[in-house]
Amino acid sequence: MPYVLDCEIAANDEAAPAHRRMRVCAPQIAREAQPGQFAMLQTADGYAPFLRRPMSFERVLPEAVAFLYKVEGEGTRLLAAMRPGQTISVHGPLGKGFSIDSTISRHILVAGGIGVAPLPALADAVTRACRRPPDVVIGARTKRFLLCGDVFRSMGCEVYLATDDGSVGEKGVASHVLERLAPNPDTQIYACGPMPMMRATAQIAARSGAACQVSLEAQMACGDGACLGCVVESIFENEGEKMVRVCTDGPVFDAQHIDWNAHNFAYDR
Amino acid sequence: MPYVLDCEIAANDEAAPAHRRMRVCAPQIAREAQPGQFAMLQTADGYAPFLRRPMSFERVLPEAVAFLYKVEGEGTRLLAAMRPGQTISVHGPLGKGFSIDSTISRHILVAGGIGVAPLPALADAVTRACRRPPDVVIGARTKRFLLCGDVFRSMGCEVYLATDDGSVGEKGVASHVLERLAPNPDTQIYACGPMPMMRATAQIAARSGAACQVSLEAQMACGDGACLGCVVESIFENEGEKMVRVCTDGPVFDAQHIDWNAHNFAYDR
Amino acid sequence: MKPNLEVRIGALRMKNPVTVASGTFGYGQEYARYFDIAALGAVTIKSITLKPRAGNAPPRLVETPAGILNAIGLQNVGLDAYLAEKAPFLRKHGATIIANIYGSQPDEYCELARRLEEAHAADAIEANLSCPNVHDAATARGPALVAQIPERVAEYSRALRAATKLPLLVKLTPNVADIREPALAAQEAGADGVSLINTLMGMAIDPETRRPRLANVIGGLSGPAIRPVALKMVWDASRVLQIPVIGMGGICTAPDAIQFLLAGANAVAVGSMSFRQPDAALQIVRGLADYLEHHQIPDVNDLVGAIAT
Amino acid sequence: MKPNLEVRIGALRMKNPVTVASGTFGYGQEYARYFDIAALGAVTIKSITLKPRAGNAPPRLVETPAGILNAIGLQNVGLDAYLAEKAPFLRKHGATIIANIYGSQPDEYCELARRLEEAHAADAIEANLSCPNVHDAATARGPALVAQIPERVAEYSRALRAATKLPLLVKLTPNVADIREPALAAQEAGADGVSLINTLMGMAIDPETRRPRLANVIGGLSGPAIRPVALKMVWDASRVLQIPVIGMGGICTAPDAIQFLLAGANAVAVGSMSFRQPDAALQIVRGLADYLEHHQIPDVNDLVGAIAT
Ligand SMILES: Cc1cc2nc3c(=O)[nH]c(=O)nc-3n(C[C@H](O)[C@H](O)[C@H](O)COP(=O)(O)OP(=O)(O)OC[C@H]3O[C@@H](n4cnc5c(N)ncnc54)[C@H](O)[C@@H]3O)c2cc1C
Ligand SMILES: Cc1cc2nc3c(=O)[nH]c(=O)nc-3n(C[C@H](O)[C@H](O)[C@H](O)COP(=O)(O)OP(=O)(O)OC[C@H]3O[C@@H](n4cnc5c(N)ncnc54)[C@H](O)[C@@H]3O)c2cc1C
Ligand SMILES: Cc1cc2nc3c(=O)[nH]c(=O)nc-3n(C[C@H](O)[C@H](O)[C@H](O)COP(=O)(O)O)c2cc1C
Ligand SMILES: Cc1cc2nc3c(=O)[nH]c(=O)nc-3n(C[C@H](O)[C@H](O)[C@H](O)COP(=O)(O)O)c2cc1C
Ligand code: FES
Ligand code: FES
Repeated sequence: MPYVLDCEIAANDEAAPAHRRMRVCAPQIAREAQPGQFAMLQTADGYAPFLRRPMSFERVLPEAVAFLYKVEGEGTRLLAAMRPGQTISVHGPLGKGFSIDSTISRHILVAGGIGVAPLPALADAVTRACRRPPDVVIGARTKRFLLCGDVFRSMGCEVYLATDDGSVGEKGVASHVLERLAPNPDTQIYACGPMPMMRATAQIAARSGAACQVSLEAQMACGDGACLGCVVESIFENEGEKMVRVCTDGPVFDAQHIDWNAHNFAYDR
Repeated sequence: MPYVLDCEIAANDEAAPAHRRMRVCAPQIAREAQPGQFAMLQTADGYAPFLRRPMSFERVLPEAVAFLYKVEGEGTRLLAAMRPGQTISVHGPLGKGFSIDSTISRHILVAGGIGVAPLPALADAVTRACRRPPDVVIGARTKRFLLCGDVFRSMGCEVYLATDDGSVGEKGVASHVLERLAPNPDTQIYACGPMPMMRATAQIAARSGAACQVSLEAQMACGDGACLGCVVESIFENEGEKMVRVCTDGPVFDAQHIDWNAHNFAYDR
Repeated sequence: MKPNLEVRIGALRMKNPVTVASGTFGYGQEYARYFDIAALGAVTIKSITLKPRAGNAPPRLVETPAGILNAIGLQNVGLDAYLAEKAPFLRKHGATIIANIYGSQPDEYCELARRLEEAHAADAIEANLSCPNVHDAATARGPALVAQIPERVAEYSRALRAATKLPLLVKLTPNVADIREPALAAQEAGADGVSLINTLMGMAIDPETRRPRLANVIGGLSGPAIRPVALKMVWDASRVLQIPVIGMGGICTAPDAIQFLLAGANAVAVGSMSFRQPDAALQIVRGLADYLEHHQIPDVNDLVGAIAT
Repeated sequence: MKPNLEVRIGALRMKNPVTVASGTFGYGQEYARYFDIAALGAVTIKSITLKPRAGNAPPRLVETPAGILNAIGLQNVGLDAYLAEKAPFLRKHGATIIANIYGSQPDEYCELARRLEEAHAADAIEANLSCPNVHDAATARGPALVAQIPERVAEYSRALRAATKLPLLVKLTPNVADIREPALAAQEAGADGVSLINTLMGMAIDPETRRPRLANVIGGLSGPAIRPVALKMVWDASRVLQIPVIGMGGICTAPDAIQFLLAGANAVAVGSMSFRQPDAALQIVRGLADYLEHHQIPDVNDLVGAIAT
């Protein structure tokens, strides 16, 4: 059940240039939050920005949750200016998170850019469910923006890196590394990142017969399934089923259910 | 010359319940600020509130200025939440301040409620110009809201108090106390407070032949004389002169120039 | 003494004057997780059409200062699914239902109204004649929405009036020169009330990609940004109408709702604010009751049109 | 290579496409304390009338979410004082002047235009046919502003066209069902451009006193709140017009201004934002130049209407 709570900020520190990590005390939310779910954070007391901002749970701790976020625009700039001790209104947990099938033997997490945000919580859960840490592929523009590598390594994950400029790891994108890891029908891929990277990942999964869950983003208003603002096109052709809501039908979807061709990449940032 | 500067907040502390004092480092502004002038403070990075909030200089210090403010609505609530070390955009000094005629022998400052805010700076200046601290009458609803008494006493002012409930000083309003102080043609009164109190003060001054300057308030947009939003009605009947701007023609006016009958008290808070 | 909160919109009784705006509260289910939706005066549902609709391509939303632009394009489950799945949920929870409907012809509106009435799946009908986001609304020169043309408002309202005995509300657009004209047209055609306002047409562009932010190019503006515009239209319309007005547009708090009542609205709807604060409408019901008690006003209807001018 | 910023509105040359909105920049003097006002494409002055006007009773301003409601009521110094005191200041500082004028009859507009032209006290005329705050604009049933009635827009524009050789801009109201109608009427009557938009009519009430927040009851809404509405109207109008559009409404930053250019405005005006940031218009000129350089666009005119749809 989602809550709307005023929570105390415990920490809000830089994680990389223009990337920060905020930890908020939220025992009820922490009790229920699942990897891949998210919360809507209110960024201002006044009405500009009016809408809350969706943020995935990076970690779910005993009494707290952590968010890892990129400073993009007005809302995240305001988040970045908040200080420990201040309160923030948190609405969550929301959405459908990742599902973990422990009968599958290989689990690979693939992240592009800030898409890494929900994966530490997922790696935790996979490790617990499968009694083995998953493999993780992290892609970023350049070394400075590679996030969470240490976090995954400390969980015992095998971590593969890729950067656009080759400043660390493989030169190229995360999906190339994934291909090299040779997923097969007994592999579960979990991906989060820019749409082109997720489409490429979905194609690799389809070709190799691996299962693939993707966590999508969309502009959201309610987070509750009410406004129908956050939809993406699914493969279902029926008028009533065509548009699926990222906030409640997702944000995690089976990659096979998304109509990757319908997606209009011209609108992605 | 007014500046628009990002200034560091040096302090922002409670002065009374729902009243605070903010000190900001602003050397250029402090160098030019005159008692009775004000600054427009930006209260939010986002556009709600969109407009800056006018605040009088309570004190003009060597490198800083202080504001004394009452938490009224959204803007002042946001001011109240700011912390030392943060920056605030300050636009000022603005307006026409008090003028001090040192040939007049008696100077009486009269404050109602938060109207006391500009008077410490004025008391300082009167003391310097006349080589004698002025008398000060402070009125408030009740004892807890009586502000700056100690500040004036420490300057050597004679301080007279009045509260609506008689919890300290005389029971009644500041203008009653003023009347008892028997102003005469060799008295300069300076008043700031709610409009009914200022009208009463203006009448006492008129009857007694004392000079009287009042510092008025009005909803402001620009603070620069451009929007014509902040006007009050003067006694001048010419269409082009009837409406005077609180921001640039004032906020300090000769009480005789204000048309107290035209003022619509129904709109005062 | 507890003040009376009940209001009537024609034959519709609302236990308090607070409903939600169509399209901002789903079919009630989404928000029943947060509070008892029967505590509202009514639940106004997302516009339904005869057949399910997929709506417009994404992106459908963009935020603007103190507002939201949306171009959902009336995605909805369609009448059959509403009757089978949504109405029973609302009935089970004891909600009073204002069923908002959309059609491309008077006939479609009438069929929707008739079938809703037959199935007892609505306590009132709200005819959305003012959605800026559907392409039936052609964009040639000249006004494009039914609600922009008083004669068409009259035509649609008359047809609906003949088709149903349910209380009939007509929802109008602010994109007109004078809101009194379509409002009077609705009244003369037999509507029991008008709902003011739908979203204002608007647009936003991404300077970097040069593309419109919405795939639909234009959208409807809602949220606190439009509140002053909505309030003015409620004031204008209510002074010439004999029938009630449901006021909406940027209502976020009880003081906002009270402004609309004072301006002449008999009830109010909370829209975009539910996105920010899921129980906003309930908080407004409570705030309204507190206001009445504090000011010792025995009946909320005493506030209606009680602006002091 | 420095990109070209110069634009033309009919015979008016502006060194860049950024002016200020009438009534938000006084007569330039107020802001000359902050920056060189000749660095703007033009200075648009507060509406002047033949005789000085005291304007409406206070309170005249109230803030709303991301916006301002104003009911100044055209307080101004009058033509004579403008010619004697204000124009010489603007000329001395080298500003290009767009003189915004208001009258209650076509005759008054024509006399204002003629005398401004004679005195070389304007480089262009902007006829304000759309002020919501003056009581000449009666409030009986039916639209009340000249700019709400295309035939009257044509009549006023034709008269002005005959009266002056100066570039003629006609300023329109957003309170219409279809902005293209008055815009085309202005064009057909010989205007050199249209200015879009004036404020949206709005209202606010104090729930505690039950009084309207403005003594005038209603006012005009400006500021970022209305930006999406303004942008949509600029887009609508510019696609059917042959003459230029000056876009305004909530422009605060260079990216905002670029949105208007992309939507089809040939120039933009910065209004309420100057209240918050006195040098906002200058910052927008700079931001625009940076954007062009960064995107290697040689001429600002290449942006006009260049939305990708
Ligand atoms: C389910 C979900 C989970 C997310 N988790 C995270 C996370 O853990 N960490 C993180 O850094 N970001 C996350 N995001 C993205 C994050 O919500 C946006 O970056 C944020 O809302 C931008 O707000 P802003 O005010 O700073 O930027 P704005 O000024 O609003 O926008 C800046 C840019 O971001 C785009 N944008 C704005 N909101 C969204 C949105 N909701 N989704 C996609 N793009 C958007 C805008 O179109 C614009 O291009 C998530 C988004 C969703 C939908
Ligand atoms: C020249 C000048 C100097 C001032 N100096 C001080 C000062 O030193 N200390 C202090 O506490 N206050 C001062 N004020 C008043 C102060 O500006 C307002 O209290 C403040 O703007 C309220 O902002 P808000 O957002 O908190 O309240 P809002 O929510 O904006 O308003 C709360 C109430 O205050 C009224 N109000 C809002 N703005 C103003 C305004 N500019 N003038 C008068 N009433 C207003 C509103 O109508 C409303 O009734 C001064 C005002 C002026 C014009
Ligand atoms: C996301 C969204 C979807 C909407 N869908 C509908 C709809 O289906 N039918 C309708 O009549 N109005 C619809 N509206 C308009 C609202 O009912 C309401 O008239 C408008 O949003 C103004 O109220 P607000 O400012 O409180 O949101 C929608 C508004 C939003 C924001
Ligand atoms: C305080 C104020 C005064 C205004 N006075 C005038 C005026 O005298 N003549 C006019 O044509 N427009 C006037 N306007 C309208 C503006 O020129 C502009 O059209 C409108 O404010 C929208 O732009 P903005 O949102 O950037 O402010 C005024 C606006 C404001 C806020
Ligand atoms: S954000 Fe409203 S339906 Fe998804
Ligand atoms: S605040 Fe704009 S003229 Fe005074």
